[in-house]
Amino acid sequence: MHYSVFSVLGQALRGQRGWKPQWRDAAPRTEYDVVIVGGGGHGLATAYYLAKEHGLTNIAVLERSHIGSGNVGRNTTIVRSNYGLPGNIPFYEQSMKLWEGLEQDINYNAMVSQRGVLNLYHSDAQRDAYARRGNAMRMAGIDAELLDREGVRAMVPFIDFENARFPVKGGLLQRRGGTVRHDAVAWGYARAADQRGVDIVQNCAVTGIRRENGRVTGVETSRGLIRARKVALSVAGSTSLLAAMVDMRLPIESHVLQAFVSEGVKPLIDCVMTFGAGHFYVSQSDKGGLVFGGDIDGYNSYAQRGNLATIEDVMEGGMALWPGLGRLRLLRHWGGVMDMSMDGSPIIDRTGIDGLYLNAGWCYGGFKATPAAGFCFAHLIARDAPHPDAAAYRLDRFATGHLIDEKGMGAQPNLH
Amino acid sequence: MTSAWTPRSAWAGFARAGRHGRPQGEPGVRLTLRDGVGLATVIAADGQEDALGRILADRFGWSLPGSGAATLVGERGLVWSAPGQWLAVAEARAGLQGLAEALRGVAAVTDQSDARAIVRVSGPRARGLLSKGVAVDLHPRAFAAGQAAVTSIAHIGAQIWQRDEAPTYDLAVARSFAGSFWSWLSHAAAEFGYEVDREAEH
Amino acid sequence: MSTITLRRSEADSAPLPTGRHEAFRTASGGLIDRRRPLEFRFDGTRLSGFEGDTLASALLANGVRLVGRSFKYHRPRGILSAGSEEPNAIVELRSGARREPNTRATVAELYEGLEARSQNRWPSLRYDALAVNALAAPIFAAGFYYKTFMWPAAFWERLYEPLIRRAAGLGRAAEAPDPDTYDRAHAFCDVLVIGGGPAGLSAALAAGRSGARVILVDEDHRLGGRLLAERRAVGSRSGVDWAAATIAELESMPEVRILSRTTLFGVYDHGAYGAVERVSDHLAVPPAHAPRQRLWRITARRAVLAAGAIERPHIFGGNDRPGVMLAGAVRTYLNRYGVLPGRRVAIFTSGDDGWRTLADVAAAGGQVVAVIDSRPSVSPALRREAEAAGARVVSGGYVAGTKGSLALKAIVVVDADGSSETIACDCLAMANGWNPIVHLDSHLSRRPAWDAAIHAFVPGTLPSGMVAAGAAGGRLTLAECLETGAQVGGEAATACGFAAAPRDTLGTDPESIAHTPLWRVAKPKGKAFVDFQNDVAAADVELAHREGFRAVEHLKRYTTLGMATDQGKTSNLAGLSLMAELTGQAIPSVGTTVFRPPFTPVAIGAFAGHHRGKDFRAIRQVPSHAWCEEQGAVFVETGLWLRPAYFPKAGEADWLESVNREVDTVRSRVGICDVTTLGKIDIQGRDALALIERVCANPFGTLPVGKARYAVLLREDGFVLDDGTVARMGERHFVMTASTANAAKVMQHLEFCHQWLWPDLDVQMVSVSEQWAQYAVAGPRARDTLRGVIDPGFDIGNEAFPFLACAEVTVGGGIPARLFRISFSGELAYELAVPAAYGDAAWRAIMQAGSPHGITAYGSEALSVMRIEKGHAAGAEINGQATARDLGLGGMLAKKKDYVGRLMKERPALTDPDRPILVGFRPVDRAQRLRAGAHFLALGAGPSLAADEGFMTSVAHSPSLGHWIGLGLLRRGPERHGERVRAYDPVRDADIEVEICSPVFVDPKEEKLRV
Amino acid sequence: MRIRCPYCGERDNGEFSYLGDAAPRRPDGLEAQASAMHDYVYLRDNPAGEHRELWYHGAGCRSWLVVTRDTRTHTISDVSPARDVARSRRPGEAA
Repeated sequence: MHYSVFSVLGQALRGQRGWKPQWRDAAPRTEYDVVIVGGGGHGLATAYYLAKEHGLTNIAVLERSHIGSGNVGRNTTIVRSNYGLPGNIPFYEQSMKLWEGLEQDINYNAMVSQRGVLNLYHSDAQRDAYARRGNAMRMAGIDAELLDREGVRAMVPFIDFENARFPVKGGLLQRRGGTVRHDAVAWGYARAADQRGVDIVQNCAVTGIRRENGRVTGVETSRGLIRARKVALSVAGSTSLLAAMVDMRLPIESHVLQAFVSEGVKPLIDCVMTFGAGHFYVSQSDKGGLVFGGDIDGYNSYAQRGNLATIEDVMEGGMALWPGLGRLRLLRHWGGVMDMSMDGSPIIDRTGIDGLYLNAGWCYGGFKATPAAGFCFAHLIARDAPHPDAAAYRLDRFATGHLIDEKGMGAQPNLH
Repeated sequence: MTSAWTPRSAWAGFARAGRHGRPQGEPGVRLTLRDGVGLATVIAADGQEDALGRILADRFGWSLPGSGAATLVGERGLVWSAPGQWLAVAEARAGLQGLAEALRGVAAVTDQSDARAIVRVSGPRARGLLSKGVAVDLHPRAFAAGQAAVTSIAHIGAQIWQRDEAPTYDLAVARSFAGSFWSWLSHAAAEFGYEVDREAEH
Repeated sequence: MSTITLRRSEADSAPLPTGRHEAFRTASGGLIDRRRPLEFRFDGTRLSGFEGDTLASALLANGVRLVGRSFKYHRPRGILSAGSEEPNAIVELRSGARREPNTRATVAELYEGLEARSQNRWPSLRYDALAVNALAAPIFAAGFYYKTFMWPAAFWERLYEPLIRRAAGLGRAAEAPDPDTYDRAHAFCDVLVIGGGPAGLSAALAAGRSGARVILVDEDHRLGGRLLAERRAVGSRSGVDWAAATIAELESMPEVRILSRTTLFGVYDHGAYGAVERVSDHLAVPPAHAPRQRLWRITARRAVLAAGAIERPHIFGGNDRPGVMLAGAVRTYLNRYGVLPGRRVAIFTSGDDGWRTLADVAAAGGQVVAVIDSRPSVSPALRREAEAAGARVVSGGYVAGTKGSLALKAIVVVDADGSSETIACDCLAMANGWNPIVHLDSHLSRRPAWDAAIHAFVPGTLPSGMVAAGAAGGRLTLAECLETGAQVGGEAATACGFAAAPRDTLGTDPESIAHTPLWRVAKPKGKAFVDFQNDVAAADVELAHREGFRAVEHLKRYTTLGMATDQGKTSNLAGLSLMAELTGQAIPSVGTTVFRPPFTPVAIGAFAGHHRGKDFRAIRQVPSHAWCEEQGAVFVETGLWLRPAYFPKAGEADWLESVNREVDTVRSRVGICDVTTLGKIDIQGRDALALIERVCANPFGTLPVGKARYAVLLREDGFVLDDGTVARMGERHFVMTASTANAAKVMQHLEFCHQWLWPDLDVQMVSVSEQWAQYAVAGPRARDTLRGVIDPGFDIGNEAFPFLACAEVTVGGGIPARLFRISFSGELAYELAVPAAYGDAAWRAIMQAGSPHGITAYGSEALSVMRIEKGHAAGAEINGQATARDLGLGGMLAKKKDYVGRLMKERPALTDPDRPILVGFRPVDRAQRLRAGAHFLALGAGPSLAADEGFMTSVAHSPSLGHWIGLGLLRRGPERHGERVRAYDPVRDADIEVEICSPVFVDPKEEKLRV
Repeated sequence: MRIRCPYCGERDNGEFSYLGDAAPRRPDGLEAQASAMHDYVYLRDNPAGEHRELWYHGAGCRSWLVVTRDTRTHTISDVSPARDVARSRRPGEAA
């Protein structure tokens, strides 16, 4: 059923009784051309673009729980393409362009809101680092503006300009950045992929990966053996566990990142803002809650929850930046498990095993990458060659030294 | 030392003598500024801990405290800092003269007399005050006179040792942090009312 | 949606009571202090109450039922509950910078002068323009926005989203910085008891009597829980008296700490708990020196969950109308607050427990008009009780709908035969069973279990050390609460090594909790709400089911059920029960939502405590700080340090003029700079040199005693970690310096290398960064200056103390000091380290000694200018992405030893000759300014990533050369001296031509350094 | 999270900083191979379950510690001084 204001009005008159399931809850068949493991945003987007761009429809997306139950539904909804290194820039910009046309493409309102992403700086050195980044963005045709203190004040007059421990001196602004309603991305891609014939199989956990003669032949699941010519892993957070099924060790650790939402209030802030001197970033959801976060907890974890030390750290950052937040109440905090890679950048590549493809290592940047990750991963799976925009995300870059280390933190995942 | 140079208190510019915070009743907390204390880090060479203990006992009359302990007689003695490492304390820096020579080959001795800002905390609400910053259980069943901890208070590294059951504590933080530490201390103590013994020397 | 209808009902047009006129206050009774009347305002109207009231009880006493408007449809809402689960009665409390949106009236304690306003309405609560949304309700079904507002794309940000955002949100947050302060504190105990009701009090008493250290936490200002709300007997006393006696005994125990007004909001790993104490929220403003709230971090060996249970509403048409309340809340208002929530009360119950309301209403002087029990049969005893009170009994029936516009006027009752009638009433008490509070149990990812006996989730497997008691554990009767509380409290103490005292055996009056929940009524009349605050109706759950959103998390996210400020405390199970019915499953098969912390919303300020404003992070001051302040220095934040950046003098137009003067003075005469911020590490021991050899990439084996050497440290991945110097003070004694930014990181790295990589090395390391004040004295007259402070007898002449020499000296008449002849500026220079307490005196002495030589103090700006003039890499170049080779340091790396980073730096991409390498730049037009962050492009090349050849890392205006200079990383830079490239800086609208040159701009032959 | 430092006792995890898996062993010496160093620096088992990992008690006694912790539940079963662990391992053996 096509979604539009007319269908909504029509259904309103019929007591909403005519709506159909947004995607089929498919039972797994015994064989597919491509099996995508992971029904998160990336896996569903991959299925959609495999179908749409490459005409492959004999595809299953296997999800151990229900779709969208991982990081696509646990993040702080920020999208941006303000990266500084050539390995990242074209990829994230492609993602941003796909976001800009996504809703019309998949006929689903994911509330892509290009309200601007503002990164604050507090020293000359930080300003110059942002200038370096902004200039690289501009060279790639991406919008970037370096604001001075007054420019920042015009956007966010309520932050602390008078008594700050680390005074705000300006900011790097990407106006095209913003937020997207996270759950809707998973649901919208699921619906669009389903309409093109993709099987979305929920409650289907992969327990093994079958190989014959160095080639993948299928996956063992909680719902039986499923044969496949190609198997694509898109299970950020759990990548190492799947890789271990084929004895593969990866440059990845799983870490917990917490996220926070306040009670809903009337509009306070119109952009996404990042504090450059503390671990804090914030935006406001359309429903009114401030959505914010900070650093990862910093230890390996699969537990989807964090601890008080990080919570206090995030709130201190919030209060330091925006002292009016004091009486606003924290409503809920939760955690997601990240694939933290060794250089802070993702991997979209073939593996040493024919027919096994890897989309992993997204750190805390996976949500904004969803459309391009799906698009480029689909390209890799369909053509057995990397998409040019994701060509730098090779698995062997740690051996060759072609690292993509935006923060310069080296081989320590919890510092990226 | 016969220098004409005068040392500056680590608390100079921050601590003010007198009664502060809640004005009613007796002060809940008394703060005593401690300047000019002699401090040195003593780190045992590998395998020399026993020898170190013997020399300290024989020459200085000190016993080497175990993990989380402090052995002080009056204002002198040792505070455990880390495995194989202690902070030697004396009422004045001259009080540690001869320590390095006596321990040569057995332990590395490093003067730290200037590295810390020290304040003595006492009064009926001393524990309540410290519980606002110290994430270590200071209840008498868990932490008594003669115990010590290295921890952090208000994001500032701190070493704390309990002197008596009153209780009285000595608190040491890195010198450059003195101002911010005082900001926390005075904020946390205000609720109880506190008294500072004297003006810090400029 | 073009017509705005303002609807007004006749019955509601009576003026609101003003002044002291608490028409619904009972003549006596309740736990309020009738000797202490209080005045307050709601939406500007003056009202009155008593100490001990909540805002909600006081509003009800004054006959105010309409308290707020709902989120989406702006439906009138009243007071549902009497506790922290309240979804409807949420208001803005206080005003100005203290405005607190979304405050639950049911837990806000009344104080003199309290001001509250209703929210999410315009222009007023009674005439809310957006109430028209209710007319459009058929359109605003769950998830409708995912299906529309897509065309044209640009309209989302410009039109749709701003409209939606303005309509959404409930209260208005304060717009000014929070004027109150917050505290954080730590507490430790053997047994933590969460909840001060009958189970919690019993548990605390049992544990406390054993001598264990006990902390009892309760969110209410008065302990007792439901004992305060019910007319019950414990032993020979009333429940209230028993609670008071128990509290008195607990208060007499030295090892028991009672934290009332304190919400245990989160359970974290390893026995760590978060709680927030509302120290001053019951007052108009916090008293002087007291915080508004205090965040407690509690560490407990054992915890007893005795948080109680929350009553379930019924799902029927118009169940959100003001006047429809939970039956337990009705009893709370009657018994605890002496308030009649209505004069004509109807009871809608699915269990025996709801019948308690009957007697309580009658005792308080109200009239129960009807009891509708959804169970097919009602015991004769209950029926008799109803008849005696003059109430009708409808068994096997249900309430289908409600009437009234802004407050309840009547209910529509359907009897067992299906015929309906309207019964007039102004209050409906609903009793549909109780849900144990399993929120805290699930914070550590534990799932609750279904208890068929009470038709509710109860704690499943609890984390070790945690145990539930009373209603929180599914033991709903008072007798069970007392019994299990005492039992688990004693056991928890025993587990901590204390001998539990024998338990009191306490009888209670009989009670029955038999009930058969009615998950929803068969044929509701009107919208039947599941989640009140988020306006999620039963029809929305049906729609979610129809569209495939059947998993619990899908249901929640698609409909927003359970996502309002109450986090679904009264709605989660209702949603599950509907989905279970729709999918034909049992409730536990549908799943459980994972409850996240905090249990109730917590002020962000409480988490931050003292750490805001200037106290966000500690400030580290340099030893010369006082002098610098006296001189009017401009300071700059460098990590935690506050460093003097420059020292403006009268008549200087701007910072550049000051910095130029400072640089000129150093280069021509002498200057002093505080470099205490560098990390300084004493390294001693038999294997000190061996450790240094392994952590430094350049060789140190040949370093003699009395000499220092530049040191470069790599990370194991081959990139530069930091640089500094290593000075050999003795055969087995070295001092290593690290950069200001990396001091702590380098210390940690050395400890790692020593303790983990090479544990057999016999090394003693300690930071001496705080012990020594360290000053760079630089310039042609540096030696002359220092001779004025270094004690006679130390020869610091060029021969005795050449470049890179180091020694222990004394200064100022016998004060021990360390002297290093090292130079960051390229001038004849020394670094003098003196004990930090003498730092201020030493600085003043050097200024005095240098005065005849024209000394200047210089700050971090001049320091930076001079290091750029000399081409020294610093933080902008050592950025974690550069190799030693990139920085022109490749030649100094050791060939014949293993060291950290040796192998990984040889990876192909890191030895690619095409990598950007450090070179110098000057503007072709010398009048032009350079800027760091500009990228390099070949002349004539258009801007693109492919054409990018590197970037400018650092720039300075060189007074020595009279123009701007820069350092940068450029592809094959060293091969291209003399060539010109574009420095492209579009974010600052700059694009200039620069010439590539050596990074050493001043004194390339180092003639000044060694004189 | 609370970590029981063998020297200082139980402390909040905020006092510690984390490095990662304690299993990889640095290939020491001039004869070490680049591929072995690559594996040491970059590859991790990253198990869901028991994990031996390095923590640094930076705000306390500055000891490096080997903590055995379940990454699914955060339950800690052992904390040992890293230097003791390192000294007891044999050449070539993982920690």
